Amino acid sequence: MSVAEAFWEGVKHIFKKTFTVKHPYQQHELPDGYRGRHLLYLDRCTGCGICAWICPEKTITMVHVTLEKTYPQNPEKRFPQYWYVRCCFCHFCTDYCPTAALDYTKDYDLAEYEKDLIIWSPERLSKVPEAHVGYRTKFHGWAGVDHHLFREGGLGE
Amino acid sequence: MSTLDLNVGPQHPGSGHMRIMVKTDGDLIVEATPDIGYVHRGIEKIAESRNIIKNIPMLCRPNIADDSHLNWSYIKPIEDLQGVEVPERGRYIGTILCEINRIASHLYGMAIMGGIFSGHTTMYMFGFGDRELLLDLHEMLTGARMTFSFFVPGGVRRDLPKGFKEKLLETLEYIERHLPAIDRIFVSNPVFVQRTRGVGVLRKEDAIKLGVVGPVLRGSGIRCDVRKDAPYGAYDKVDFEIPTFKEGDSLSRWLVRFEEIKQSISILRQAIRDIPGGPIARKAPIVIPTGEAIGRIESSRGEINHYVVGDGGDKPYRVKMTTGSLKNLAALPFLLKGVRIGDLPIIYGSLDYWPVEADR
Amino acid sequence: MDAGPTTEPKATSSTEGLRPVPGVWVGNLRDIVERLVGLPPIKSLINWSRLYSLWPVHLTTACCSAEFGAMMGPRYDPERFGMQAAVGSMRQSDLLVIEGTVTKKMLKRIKVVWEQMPNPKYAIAMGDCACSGGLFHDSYSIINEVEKTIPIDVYVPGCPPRPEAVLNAVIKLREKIRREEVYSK
Amino acid sequence: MTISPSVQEEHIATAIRNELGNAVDEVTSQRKDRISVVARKDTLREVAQGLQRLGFDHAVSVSGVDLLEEKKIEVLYFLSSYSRDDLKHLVLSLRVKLDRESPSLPSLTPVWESANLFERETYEMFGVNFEGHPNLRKLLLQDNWDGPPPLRKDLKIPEMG
Repeated sequence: MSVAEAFWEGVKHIFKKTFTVKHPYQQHELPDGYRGRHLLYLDRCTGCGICAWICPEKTITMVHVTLEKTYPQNPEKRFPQYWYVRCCFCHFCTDYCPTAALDYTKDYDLAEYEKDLIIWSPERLSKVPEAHVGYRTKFHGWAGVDHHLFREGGLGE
Repeated sequence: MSTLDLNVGPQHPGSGHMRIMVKTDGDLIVEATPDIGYVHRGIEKIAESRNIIKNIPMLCRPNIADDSHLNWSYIKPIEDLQGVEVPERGRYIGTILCEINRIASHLYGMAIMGGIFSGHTTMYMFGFGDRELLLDLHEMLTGARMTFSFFVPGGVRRDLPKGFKEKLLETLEYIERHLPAIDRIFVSNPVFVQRTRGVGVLRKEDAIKLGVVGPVLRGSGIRCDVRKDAPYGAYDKVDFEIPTFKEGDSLSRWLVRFEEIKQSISILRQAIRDIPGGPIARKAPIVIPTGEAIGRIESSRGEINHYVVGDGGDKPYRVKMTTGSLKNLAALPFLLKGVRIGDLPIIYGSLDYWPVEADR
Repeated sequence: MDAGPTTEPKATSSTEGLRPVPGVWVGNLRDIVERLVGLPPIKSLINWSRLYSLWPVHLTTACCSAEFGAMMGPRYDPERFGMQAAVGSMRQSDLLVIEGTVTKKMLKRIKVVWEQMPNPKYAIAMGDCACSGGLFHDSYSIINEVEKTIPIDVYVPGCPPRPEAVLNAVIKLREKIRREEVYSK
Repeated sequence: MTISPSVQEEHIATAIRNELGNAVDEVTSQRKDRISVVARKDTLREVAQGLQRLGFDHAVSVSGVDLLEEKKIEVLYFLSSYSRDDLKHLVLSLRVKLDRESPSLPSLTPVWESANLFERETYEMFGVNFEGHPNLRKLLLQDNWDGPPPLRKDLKIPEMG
């Protein structure tokens, strides 16, 4: 008898709404603050290297870029460069950034045919993806003063 | 009497990457020897070379389905050594995350056991489908599906986002509504029950002797749960029960997980109702003082202990992690002795063994 | 034993074998077949059928298998791309997804699985650990560069990657297959 | 937060002292729910049997610590109880210090079956020889491992800030 019940339960699910997201055509909606790839604000980054220090996997190297534009807060033009095959998306770099120059994005599609193409230069990181809200700035405050990891962590003292 | 040696794994149609060397006599298993270490990554060694913040993502990776428990279990002894007390709200948020994670992990375990090891694809789809909704809650709260790195010394990283409470209650209501369907299809389905009832019986004395933990222990009738025995987080403020079953067979281990999901839903409802205001984290230094501490956390696969030794620097001198899967592995050769080879997948699945967690 | 046509030594001059000799078929049959299936309509037909039969081996090397399982689950459902749920036998599969860390102990087994798979076969490195060692890159027991053993077609970073990211990698791999020669592998 | 030990821990510590007498060197409780028992190599088996009589029925974990400065290796058995309700909240650490060059101690697997896998792990990670262990083989490392035991401080891996 309970076999029939089980069978009936399965049959009922045929008529329910489809759960599948047809991925390349439909996107599953991600919440604000999703920890995808990083976004670098070139006009805020001072090149201090705290992100490279806190990174658990040596994802970040500080590089000098050859951009025409000058950045008053960063005269040496020293910016982080991410090698994403190492990144574990813990985003400690974003939380520890004292000037909120890094931010979360909802961009997770990083697959490539070659390993070397997954190196993200500062210019590539600074491209703002669509539907970006600026989570770090919005919720953790400008210049990182609002974030406890920096304010109350051992780093500030 | 001639026996046949069989190699199950490390590449096998089930889930996981461990090898069981099985000696069979006809259909009966004479002896089974698990061979583990295929995912041994030496994280206890690496942990000695990185500072305590950098260790957080790595020390959670052994069990990504259970990330928050591993994370908390590593942070707790460090907080004990530093003398930092987590604010009330931080502890509540931790409890909420851990309980969502426990439901997700139990659904995963049930889906793997029902779906892959006993061949009921529907359970796989039910388990993974419902789990996605819980992973959405993870995403909303922490920003990641499975690997949160959410606990830091002194508290948690993010506050509850806007609209989280409503979404949580909505999801819980859905899960609660869907549990009877799982019950009808599996728990009271004679096809499934006959494959699991009386298979792989672990009696109470043997469970104590082998030192198993978690649902395996409670499936053998021992009422033991770190959340009750040595409460952490907000577990001393919420009201819940520890489901136990006397039989000790594969079905009762499955049922413990099923009942624990119901308890977790009740815990979550109480926690989200009672959550106080205030800060989510306190100031914590980035050094680990001289001394040693051991933390206890009840994860969904059993008790987890991190033993941390500090020498006053920012790196731990020694981190030892003991996980539920390695303890439950001790029961596997015991349970497999004398059963039929067809019952091997069911028994293996009922332990909810996560190889990475055992190998570290 | 024969893993595929390419493992056999090719005829020294394939064009000679195809030269029409009145009344007699002279030459290596394999060359003729190779020439024939290389023609655009047949080639695209074969590649199209390969596109929809990417069956992965069930080889879990580490924890990324949890997300691979989620991809096989109801929300993402890769059977829309002809990707069947992971099969136990590598003789029937075309795709090896390396799901996470490859330890020195596991590498031998992966090699065995890879060699047992029939041609054409493809490999996706899923997760940081499979791509570069990831969080455990300075460990004493893991392999940082798995591509030295197995030729990797697509790298998917992430720890673990989202199921969508893996699906995107599969779509990238399908684009690669669509363009490739039939006997390139 | 260092919560000072309560009366209950002191009570249990006294019970252990009474039960074991001179076999243990030291019984202390520095933190809530934690008791530390320091034993010697020659009396270890005796101490273990005494603790089992008191109700500590399974090993939670077995760990080793390489004390490079003291030239010692410390082996710790973490014990707890399933069968006695008043001991469930406790974790007792039974510790013994060994010579670093050739560490060996009597195995406690005959006393606690649950220590089996952990002792094997400690054997391969620290090179500690457990005398009388039923099955002292490698557990996790690859078959052709030829370096020093990995968790000893002799094995160096790249340091990171």
